[in-house]
Amino acid sequence: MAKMFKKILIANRGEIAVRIIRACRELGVIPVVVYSEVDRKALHVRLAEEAYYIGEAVLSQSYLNIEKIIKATKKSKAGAIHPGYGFLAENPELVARCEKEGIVFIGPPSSPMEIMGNKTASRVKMTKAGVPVIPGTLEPLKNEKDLQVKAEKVGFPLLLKAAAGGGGKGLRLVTRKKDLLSSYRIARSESQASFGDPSIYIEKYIEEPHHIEIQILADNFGNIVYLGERECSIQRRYQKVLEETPSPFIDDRIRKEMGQIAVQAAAAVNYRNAGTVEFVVDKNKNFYFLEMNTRLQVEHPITEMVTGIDLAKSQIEIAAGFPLSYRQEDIKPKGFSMECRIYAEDPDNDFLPSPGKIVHLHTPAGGLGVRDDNGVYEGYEVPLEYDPLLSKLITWGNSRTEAIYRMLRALSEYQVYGIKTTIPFFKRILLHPKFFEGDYNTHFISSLEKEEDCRELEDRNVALIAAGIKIYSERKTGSAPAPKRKESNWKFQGRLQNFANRR
Amino acid sequence: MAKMFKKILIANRGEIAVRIIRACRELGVIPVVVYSEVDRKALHVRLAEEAYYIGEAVLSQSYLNIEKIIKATKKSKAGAIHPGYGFLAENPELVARCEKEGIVFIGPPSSPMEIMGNKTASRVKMTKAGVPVIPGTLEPLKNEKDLQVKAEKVGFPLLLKAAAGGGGKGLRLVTRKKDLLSSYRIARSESQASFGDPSIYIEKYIEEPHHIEIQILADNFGNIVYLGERECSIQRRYQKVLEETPSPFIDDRIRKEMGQIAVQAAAAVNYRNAGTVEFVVDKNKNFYFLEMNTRLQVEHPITEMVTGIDLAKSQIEIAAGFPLSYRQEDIKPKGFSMECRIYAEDPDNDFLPSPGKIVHLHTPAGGLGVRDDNGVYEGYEVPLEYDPLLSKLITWGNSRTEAIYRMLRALSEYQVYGIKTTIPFFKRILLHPKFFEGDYNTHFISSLEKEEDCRELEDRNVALIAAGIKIYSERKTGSAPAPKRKESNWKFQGRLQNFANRR
Amino acid sequence: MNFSFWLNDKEFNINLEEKVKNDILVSLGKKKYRVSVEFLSSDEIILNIDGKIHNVFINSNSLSYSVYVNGRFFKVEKKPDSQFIGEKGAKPGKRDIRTSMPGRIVKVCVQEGDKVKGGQAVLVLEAMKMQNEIKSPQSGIITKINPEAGDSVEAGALLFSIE
Amino acid sequence: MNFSFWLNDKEFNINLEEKVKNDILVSLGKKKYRVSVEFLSSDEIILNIDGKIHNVFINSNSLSYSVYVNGRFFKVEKKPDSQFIGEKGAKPGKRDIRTSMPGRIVKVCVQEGDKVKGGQAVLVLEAMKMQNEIKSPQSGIITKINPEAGDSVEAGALLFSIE
Repeated sequence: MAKMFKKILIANRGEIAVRIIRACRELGVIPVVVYSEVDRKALHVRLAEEAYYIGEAVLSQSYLNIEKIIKATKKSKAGAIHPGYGFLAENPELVARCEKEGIVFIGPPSSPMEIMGNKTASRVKMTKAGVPVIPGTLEPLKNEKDLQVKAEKVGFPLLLKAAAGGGGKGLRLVTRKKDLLSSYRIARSESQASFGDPSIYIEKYIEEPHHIEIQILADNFGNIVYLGERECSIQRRYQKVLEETPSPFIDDRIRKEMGQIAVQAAAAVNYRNAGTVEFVVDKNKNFYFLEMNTRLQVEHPITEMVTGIDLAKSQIEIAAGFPLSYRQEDIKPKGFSMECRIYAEDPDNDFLPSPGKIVHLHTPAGGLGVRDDNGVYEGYEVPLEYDPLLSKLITWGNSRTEAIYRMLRALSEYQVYGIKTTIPFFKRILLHPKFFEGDYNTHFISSLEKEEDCRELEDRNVALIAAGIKIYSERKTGSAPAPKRKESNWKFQGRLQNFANRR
Repeated sequence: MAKMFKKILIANRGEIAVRIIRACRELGVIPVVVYSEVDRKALHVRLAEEAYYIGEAVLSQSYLNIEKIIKATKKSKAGAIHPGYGFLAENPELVARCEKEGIVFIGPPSSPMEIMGNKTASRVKMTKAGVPVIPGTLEPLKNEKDLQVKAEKVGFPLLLKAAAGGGGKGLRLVTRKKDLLSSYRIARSESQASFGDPSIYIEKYIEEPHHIEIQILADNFGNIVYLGERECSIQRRYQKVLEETPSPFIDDRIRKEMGQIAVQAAAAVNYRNAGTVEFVVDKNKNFYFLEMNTRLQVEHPITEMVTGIDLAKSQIEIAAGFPLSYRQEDIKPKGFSMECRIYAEDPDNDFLPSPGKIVHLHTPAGGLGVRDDNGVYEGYEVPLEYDPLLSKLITWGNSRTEAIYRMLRALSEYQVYGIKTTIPFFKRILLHPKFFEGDYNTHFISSLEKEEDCRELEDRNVALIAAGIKIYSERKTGSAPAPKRKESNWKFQGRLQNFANRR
Repeated sequence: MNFSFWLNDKEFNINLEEKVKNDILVSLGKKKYRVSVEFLSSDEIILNIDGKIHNVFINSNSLSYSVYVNGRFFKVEKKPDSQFIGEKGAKPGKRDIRTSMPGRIVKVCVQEGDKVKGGQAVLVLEAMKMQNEIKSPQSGIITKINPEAGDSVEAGALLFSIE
Repeated sequence: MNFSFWLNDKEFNINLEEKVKNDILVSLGKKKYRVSVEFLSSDEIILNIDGKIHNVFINSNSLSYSVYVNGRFFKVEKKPDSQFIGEKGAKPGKRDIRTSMPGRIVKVCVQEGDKVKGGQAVLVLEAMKMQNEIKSPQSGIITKINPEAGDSVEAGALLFSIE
């Protein structure tokens, strides 16, 4: 019989650990966290009910160490582990360990996780289940003749990809038949040089692609629902930067089709708990299965904002054995939502990481439709060792325009002083005419030019006036320079700036 | 033709000024604020685009000074004034001044404001418009015979009220006919002694009353809509403490009836902009007009949370001459919302005000369905001179239970150190079985006993351990006591505590 | 190290023994706690007591510690009698009531020489736009009332004395 | 009072004249501003410049001010040449490139003695789980490369010199 857990151990850190702590508290569950040496003062520790130290900052010694996580779970007598995203979230070994120890893993069983974690296996499985995958060859090309035959079948433009590859090595875009053979030979030799394996396969090249994903929830009683899509085409170096729902690109018919296919994909692997089916959508709105993320996504809040369904709580309820309390027809998304990922990076200097102390923090989560899922606080020192995601700023609006203006308002209020953040970068995206009209694909950010900002001159004068005021007040009061503790950080920042200016 | 303002002057302070700043920014309007001497460092000043100093803390010298407000408006070239709530929000003189100066007042015209500001005039007007008012006599009783006749007509129990009165003086509850005459005589002599006027009138006594109000919006084109009700029966000394929507007390039929009557009331006085019609509802769900608040209410956010309509923005749009963009049938409230008013008061000591410096602040506005409309920041010194409202904490849930648990989570996370707040008080309300079941009326808080808190002993031990750690670390490092600046505040707090303990 | 504290007139003995840096064994009465300590500033501490997290704000003056734990306030005294700050040479039973808040005296409810009961209102003080009754902490005779109605008073000002 | 500052190699002269307390007339170049000042702490200032509000965070060291204005960062120099912290006795045209962040050297792309162009990658440094190319600020010859691939470097450590 379904019974809510008494305690849950959260095997993560940062904003997602904070998110899960909140879900636990709203369910009357005691949230237990673990922390590494550099996370002794982290927000997830401060907000938890119980916290266990698990070792050095090095991931293998703490957040990626399955034995230490299991040990802390047992010590705290937690009945379940929530892995968040990243770290051990998609590690079937942890799931297997949990199954062995009688601990509930809040996520799918190990079998669907394994299938979806394997690119080839999932492609084969999805093809069998009637889920469209990107056309191409599943096996490496046998020879140059095989190449000609298969390429003809897939059609141009196409991609030649290294079977062992990654990172663009051994990758060639072929737009015309007459370039096929020469490109194949170059790809092979590159692949051989980079990976010691010349195997190449073909994939259809998707023009003006969109990354659109479908959120699903599956309980233990065979009920699977989809909760609408998320448009994730605003990416930088294959990292999502800003997500929105609904997608301005697709219509209700495609939306429903994608939702149903996503449910089909989940059913084919006996999926359970929350998951996301990622699709690439071409300019003609044909969509192809890309992969399934077998966990909560960073961008889950925008789905929560339009559906009113708390995904983190749903995950816990499903894992505790409760059936879904709503059916597909009960899920009626309302309004528009978007999320900006605020990173400790300097957008004016090639997104150079910017760790350090947050000397002043003002967050804007007041007024209607603004939500700030952050993992930091004023005085917190953002560590060098982990992902630089500081916060996810989320807005909701009755219209897409309202959501955008609300985001601009919230961003203008958001102040993180002491380190650099990506906040100014989002203003450039949101005010771009193409974005504003919802007319963009995954190429958007790379084509984004740095625009002139008319406020920069005004702010520069303010900075000069402030410097004048500062030195004036010091002369007048004869006060010493600011305290050591802070200065060291500022010196650090000064150096960072020096450094950045030179590049 | 409707045209959005370029600038709006906000004639208020605290959280409501911040709320309106945000509405302005989302509409692309420049927010201009005014501030008094003690508000030089206030949050509304920090978040504004422009700010004008208007004088000493004394209200007549600043926030209540119409001439200074008008002068600042002209100096800043703002096209409109938003009065917030309180201060000049319901002052027809300011409205008249604005009309004369060609400044748009964001609120109703002076005529409906004047009618609704007069208790007798509004009762008469509403009666004529077919709006039910509390049965009783509109005129003072002529003599003891008149008393007998009118009392018979109204029925028992009834209230005898001083016509000139207020504050409970000259007020008598009469439950039986045989007490009528003696009560009348006492009421007369009390009224004479207190107000120099013995006039008494009769009002029906409402048993187990609920305070339920209806939000309306009226544009300049004759469109008036209602946006559901707010249950405001959780009151302390006639001050609202916690509000929720929908009311757990009324049903859809009454809800619709009250909404339509509220629209009728607004139409009867040619109302425009946002307004709230307050009703008292008896135990049999009969409802009577109490008064109309001709401004934005403190508790407006809960209506925003369920309707998705931004009331502060709607006010500005209406004032700028835009028609309502939705009709009655488009307004479909979804889910449940409640608001806790967090005051700088000590709930354990008779709600003694607790001004002073906020040395640490953690607000909980992350996760789904939590909103924190506050007017403070870490390091801010809450002034003695103004209303002690620090923040309005608002939650939304798919069910009332979810909204309650979410509120409990948010409250448990909300940390305001340095001053006392009403945060612990809300935990007592929310966890009370009567509140949890939605079975309460305006007598709820006065009947609320202070319950034992099982965590108090544990926290006491933590306090003792902390004191031990503190002295230990001071001895070990030989460090001096904390800096003067902070200590002075803590000394202040220590005295306050001393004082409070004695009472 | 051993220390004694008073809280609500009750004495508590506490012993601290540092095992490794910031990891301290604490004995409080008969109970033992394993405490891990993180100072965020001189006032702000994260205490991990047997795995359980407490965010503590603590500040001291010469007489006591003001401690906020999980949103609750405690005053931990360094000496048993510091709770009552009597005037110098105060007779036992005599108390001077001071205001903790600046404000304005709206009303004086009794006169010097009047007999009052514990809990009876003596003055009404207005602060933050609210009127607060200042009550007598004990039964006795009001020997002195300092301010008059309409006076503004500073924090710490003597309001009245009772004996 | 008169002061001179440098920002992006440009000199600015500023004059301040206090009218009443915290109300200052500022001349910057040919423009005059009326500035009202509220210090929230030694670093944090609310500036009201001709009615317009700016939340400023400012901190100084011996060479410069680090200023955040409306979320934007500026480095205001006290001296014209402080932008380049050359080694003592450094020849003109010689620059030492130091790291602002601690991290790990993933790769060294060039060798000592190599000719590089401005903007060309010299090293790859990993910090916050991201790899960052450290580029040469100017064209020239790499006279020294300090760390090797795999080395951990502290903030401020010399990475390479170019001439």
